[in-house]
Amino acid sequence: MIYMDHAATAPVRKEVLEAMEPYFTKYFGNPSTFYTVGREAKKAMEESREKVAELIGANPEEIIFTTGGTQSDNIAIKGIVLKNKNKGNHIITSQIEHPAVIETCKYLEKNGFEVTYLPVYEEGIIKIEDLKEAITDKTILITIMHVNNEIGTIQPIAEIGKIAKENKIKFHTDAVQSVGKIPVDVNELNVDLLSMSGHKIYGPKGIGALYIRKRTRLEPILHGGGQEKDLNPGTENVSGIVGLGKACEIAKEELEYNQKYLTKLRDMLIEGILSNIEESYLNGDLINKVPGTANFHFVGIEGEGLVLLLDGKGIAASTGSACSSKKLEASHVLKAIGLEDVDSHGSLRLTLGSENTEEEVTKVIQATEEAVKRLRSMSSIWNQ
Amino acid sequence: MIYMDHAATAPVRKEVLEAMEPYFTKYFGNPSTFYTVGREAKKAMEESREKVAELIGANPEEIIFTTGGTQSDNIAIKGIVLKNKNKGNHIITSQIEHPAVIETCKYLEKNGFEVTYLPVYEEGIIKIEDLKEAITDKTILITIMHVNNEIGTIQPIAEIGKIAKENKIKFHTDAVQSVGKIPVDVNELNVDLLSMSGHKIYGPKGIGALYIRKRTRLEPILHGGGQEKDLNPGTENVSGIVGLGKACEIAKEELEYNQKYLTKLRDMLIEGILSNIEESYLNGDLINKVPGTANFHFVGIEGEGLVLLLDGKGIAASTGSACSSKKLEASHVLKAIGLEDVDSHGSLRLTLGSENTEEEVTKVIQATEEAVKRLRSMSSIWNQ
Amino acid sequence: MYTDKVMDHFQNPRNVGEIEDADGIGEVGNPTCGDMMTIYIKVKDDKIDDIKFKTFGCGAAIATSSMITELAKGKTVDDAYAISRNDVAEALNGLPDVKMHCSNLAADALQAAIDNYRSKNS
Ligand SMILES: Cc1ncc(COP(=O)(O)O)c(C=O)c1O
Ligand SMILES: Cc1ncc(COP(=O)(O)O)c(C=O)c1O
Ligand code: FES
Ligand code: FES
Repeated sequence: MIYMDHAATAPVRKEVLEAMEPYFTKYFGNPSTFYTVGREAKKAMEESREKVAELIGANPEEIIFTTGGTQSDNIAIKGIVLKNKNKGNHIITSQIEHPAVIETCKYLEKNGFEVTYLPVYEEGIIKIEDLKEAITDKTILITIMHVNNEIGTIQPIAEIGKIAKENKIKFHTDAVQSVGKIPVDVNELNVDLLSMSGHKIYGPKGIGALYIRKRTRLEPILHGGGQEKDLNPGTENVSGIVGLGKACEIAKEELEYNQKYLTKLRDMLIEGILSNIEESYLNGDLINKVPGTANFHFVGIEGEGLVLLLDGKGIAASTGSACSSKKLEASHVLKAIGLEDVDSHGSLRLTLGSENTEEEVTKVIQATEEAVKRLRSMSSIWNQ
Repeated sequence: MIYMDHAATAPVRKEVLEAMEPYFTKYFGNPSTFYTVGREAKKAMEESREKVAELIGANPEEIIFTTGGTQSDNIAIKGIVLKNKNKGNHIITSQIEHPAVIETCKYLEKNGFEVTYLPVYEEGIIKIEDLKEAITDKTILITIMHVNNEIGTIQPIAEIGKIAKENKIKFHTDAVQSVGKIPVDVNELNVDLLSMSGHKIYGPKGIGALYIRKRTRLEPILHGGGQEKDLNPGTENVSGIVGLGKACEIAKEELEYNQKYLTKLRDMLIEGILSNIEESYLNGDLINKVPGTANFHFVGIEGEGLVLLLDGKGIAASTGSACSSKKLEASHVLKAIGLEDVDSHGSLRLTLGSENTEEEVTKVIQATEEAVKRLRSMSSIWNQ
Repeated sequence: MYTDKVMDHFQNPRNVGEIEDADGIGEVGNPTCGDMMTIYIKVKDDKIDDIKFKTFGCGAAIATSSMITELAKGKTVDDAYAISRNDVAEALNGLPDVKMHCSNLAADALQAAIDNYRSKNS
């Protein structure tokens, strides 16, 4: 298999699984207990917290473990606005957030909050002017993702954070797609809250973290035994936490190398596809982009068929096509960058990981070319 | 190590870990994707759902996966009352629920709901009469745990369920401590919702399930990409789900044997402790009790010291003493069954698992006897 | 949770017991709160010549009792009286935040014993 859907999820690294294993069977204690096997679990958890903190330039006390990116987003956004609802009811976000943020905002809209969804234009990047204009004296939260999961564009987080700070507005960023892929430092980025997820960085699924800057208060949305500063109660997923820590440690070590390597592979991929396949286009900005992501559209074909043909050749890739989604709606991200529905239907997302090779890239270019040709040959809207 | 704190957590069974492993590295796909490696993950998830359903007599479509018992309780309780808030605002629960239920109820009390906490008397069991009296035309939810985590008493769930049904009130039970330990059948028990957790039944931590009877509607408390019927959004913890399924399968196979075996071990333990240690008492009803649990109190000593001394001899056990809790409050459960604070301070909970042996029980009785003697010899309130 | 020093004093407490003909006895705490400490002192030439304790309480309560008897032994009555809860906690290489009150208890018990001694000898 050639796996090129790393924005969806990544395999757990061998070293990560090895680090986790003792915590299933040997050091299996409940970290809330104070006998030896519980203390071992607790200790591992705290070491992991340090590793997570280190990757993003935070203090360990500013990290809580969560059950993934979605929970981090929910805890952060609802936590801030419910805590500050007496100060105002306005939230600013972007049109291309992940559903974990968008659906949370929509839910809050039904409950008395007002939300501004900033446009991102053809490049897939918000304009600072728009942000400044959107701020009112009722604004209590800005939540803008660092890197988009479909087109890979990078938002000007540090700049947004500066403006948020000047206006004394709390600032959250969904960094699920940036942590471990580009340098992320909570202080350079001026963020108060930052969400991350384990399975996007070769850690396990079902584990994530939320950075909460010191003295930032959140209203809990889940209630129970008080774990993770009362914000994520329940017996801690110790093996998952250990896995996340190990994944962060490795990500830090390999960050520089991977950035270069993945940029090279991606550029090769883009160059190969655009030059070999006629009427093929890149979606979103090329420059402000995370190294491993490339999103294309091919005129005259439909993405689901493309993904299935590639799968037949052992290639895992993704599409923003409505036909492949449960709700038969086209990608809101491709729509936001101005793609017509008919074009977003012909979209293909390829997201690279460090285990991909040049040889694989070559194969994928060739397979995509063939598949597009084949689909076009039976397409009613393709005429050459 | 002799581990006798199975109500806190249990080690992951070898077979469970083996079942999980391929889903970290080989079938690592995101179950929402539709290429091969994603479909494999999805398939494993659905097989696991069947196994969970089978253990509790449910249909697979009635099971959603959660991140543990705490999240199941939160999703169920808040989900029902928020969905039905136009019908009433009254909730009935018991005084001995787990914090995941009690803290959720307290939070709801702050938000316009009224909660009745039924007493449990010396036996640790609610009285059906009290329940009947508590019901009003505003009651929208009854949530009563199946088995208590501290003293192991079993509540008359089927009977409660019948009354709930007659009164058209939704009924949730926290069955985290009963599933896999005594027979649990959602239809015999007349429950609409039932919470369970993986790590209490030799599955992994950070995974659980919620049974939701067909046509029972819940308001989601977490928002995102729509996974698990919109109730637990986020990329699914596939390996955890597979582990939970395997744990349920094993629990079902071994249920009958373990019930007998653990009852025998527990009775040996109770007999040994009560007859060898003067001024020692059993907390909670002896008859309506889950097989593996025994909770004692010893006059004149404090439980934290006892747990530490036992730990020094390689024995893992637990206490309900205030001094061992973060908030320095004595166990609300021991209080509810009428223990004076000074007695609850001297409590010890031993909870057995299938890997415990008679030899271990003998050792624990002896070690407890010695530790109690030692602590009494330095106690200012013990005079013999 | 506990430092090695705390565990040592908990597992091998020094000066456990009672002094039959004590010059001062200090009793503090409340069994309802889970802690109850009694300190017995014997004074000779204005110095703590012998000291013993009995404690009902958590690991930290026992360890702080044990430690304060070590700190006090041989000190003048005034110096012993001046031992603070921080002195006890520090001598144990620290205590968890929630357990600081246990070291308070030990200092209070010793002071109560000295008060009792002084009231009998003034
Ligand atoms: C940008 C972004 N945010 C949030 C999430 C949700 O993370 P998780 O699947 O860990 O809940 C994802 C991935 O699914 C993502 O790409
Ligand atoms: C009765 C009961 N309910 C709920 C829970 C919470 O489960 P979890 O730790 O999986 O969140 C537990 C155990 O901690 C429990 O014993
Ligand atoms: S063409 Fe069939 S779902 Fe879109
Ligand atoms: S005696 Fe209760 S906490 Fe120390």
